[in-house]
Amino acid sequence: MSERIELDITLPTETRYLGLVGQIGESMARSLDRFSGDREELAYHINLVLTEAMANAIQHAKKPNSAEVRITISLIRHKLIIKVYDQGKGFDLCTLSTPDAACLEEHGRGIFIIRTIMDKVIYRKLKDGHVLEMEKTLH
Amino acid sequence: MSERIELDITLPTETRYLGLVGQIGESMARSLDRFSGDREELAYHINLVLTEAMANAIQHAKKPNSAEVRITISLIRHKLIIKVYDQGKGFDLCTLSTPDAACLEEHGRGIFIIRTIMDKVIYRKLKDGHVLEMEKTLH
Amino acid sequence: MNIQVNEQGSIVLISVEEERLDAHNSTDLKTRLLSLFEDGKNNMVINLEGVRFVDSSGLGALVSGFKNASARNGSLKLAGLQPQVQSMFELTRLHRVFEIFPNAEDALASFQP
Amino acid sequence: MNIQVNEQGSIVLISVEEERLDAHNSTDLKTRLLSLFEDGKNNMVINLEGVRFVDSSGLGALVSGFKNASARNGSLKLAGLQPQVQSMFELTRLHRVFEIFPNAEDALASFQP
Ligand SMILES: Nc1ncnc2c1ncn2[C@@H]1O[C@H](COP(=O)(O)OP(=O)(O)O)[C@@H](O)[C@H]1O
Ligand SMILES: Nc1ncnc2c1ncn2[C@@H]1O[C@H](COP(=O)(O)OP(=O)(O)O)[C@@H](O)[C@H]1O
Repeated sequence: MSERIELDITLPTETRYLGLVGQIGESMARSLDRFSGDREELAYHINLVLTEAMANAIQHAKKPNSAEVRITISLIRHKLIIKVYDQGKGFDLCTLSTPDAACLEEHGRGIFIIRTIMDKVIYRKLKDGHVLEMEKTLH
Repeated sequence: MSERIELDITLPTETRYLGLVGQIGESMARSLDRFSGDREELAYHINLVLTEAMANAIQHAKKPNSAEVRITISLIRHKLIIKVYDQGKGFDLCTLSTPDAACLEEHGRGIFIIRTIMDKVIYRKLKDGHVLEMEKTLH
Repeated sequence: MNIQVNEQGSIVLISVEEERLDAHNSTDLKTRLLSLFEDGKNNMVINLEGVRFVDSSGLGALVSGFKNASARNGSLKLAGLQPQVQSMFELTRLHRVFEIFPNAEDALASFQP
Repeated sequence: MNIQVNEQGSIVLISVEEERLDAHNSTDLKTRLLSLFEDGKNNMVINLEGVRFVDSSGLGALVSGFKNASARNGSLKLAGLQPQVQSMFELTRLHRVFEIFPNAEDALASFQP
């Protein structure tokens, strides 16, 4: 039997819930005692990925008449999958430029951070909105 | 628009995940800054109710071939609703006796605690198993 | 489960070093107490200073120890309850059953004749 | 957002007293820094000792302050980064941009001629 953890979270699209989602991710990371590796680093990373992706859904894809964001987190065996749904007009992951510290940009590091931490990141169109899917194999 | 938080959690029926569920409940309680009242007490109470109800689903209603427990937590306006699903043979809430400290019983305080904390507690039969539904209005 | 056991003369001081005492580890505590009783230790202080959360099964393990100590003419006393843990004892009226001390030293001192 | 602002001669020490510096409060930090620049304060130390978590927008607010200080011939230095916060600067290569000190005293001392 494959052990799995599934969390399906619906929240108001408000930045004040970023901390809640991040903490849920941290709690989950800390409960995974069958993984080796640095538990506190994993906790920070999951917190961070959730925070960045949810902040994007709030800031770039908030529709006035749909004030909710949906996030799912699943762990099936060693594979962690985080999905963040939005109902905005979408964007193209492939055309984003890599941030250069020397340019002193104030924005544009979120997706870069997500890509650095996660093994696989895709952004897909759905019938009703988009989803950012992020995958990482834990060791 | 009614502000709502919905969490839908599926976990292996193992006591080592009690802490995770409890912590998720605590994080949620701490994020509710529009409620007056003692935040830390609310955090403890939600943690406790989740722990007690999930422990019952694990200990009294674990089916060998369904090693998962499902828990939903929703907050719609001021109403907190926690549901814990099980697939065991069920029980009758009404015939439980109130624990008496002087009898020094080692068991039988879980549902009593849940009833003390929550405003409304019902146990219902579903097509496929049972659900313990617990409601509390937050102030 | 993380437990520190210290013998102080004829009294055993047991410090529970877990944030949570719940259905995941309460059986473990109960078993550890039973093996102390089997070794003839009947007077104990359980220091719960490090415990932030206790559920009904954690209370049950403590009640089990209390009954065993009493049955052997000993006693089991509690020390260092965090405020939220204290309120669990009040909620279940078990604060009327246990002798509860602010800290381990006071609980140990209470055994002096 | 909880911020402590202390003037130490011509240098302003800003202590961020929030566990998280994220998209929820980073605009607030940015605005507070801007109003200090408008008051003519161009040399500052930001003490992040109390911050356990920073996201890209938190980094963005600090970069904004850094640019403003530089443009005014002042400087903005950082102090007290927790290990995980430090690694955010490394991940984004911003540790090459900011002067980072172990604690506020060292950062303040570095302004002495
Ligand atoms: N969910 C989304 N919907 C629409 N656009 C998005 C979304 N997520 C990211 N983007 C676009 O990608 C850009 C880069 O995002 P990111 O790297 O997180 O940096 P930032 O959010 O700081 O601009 C954003 O500026 C935005 O234009
Ligand atoms: N989900 C459940 N399925 C079947 N029986 C249950 C369930 N929850 C509780 N019970 C029954 O109700 C009794 C009282 O539960 P509770 O008050 O939590 O105390 P305890 O679990 O310590 O016995 C249990 O002993 C069990 O017989």
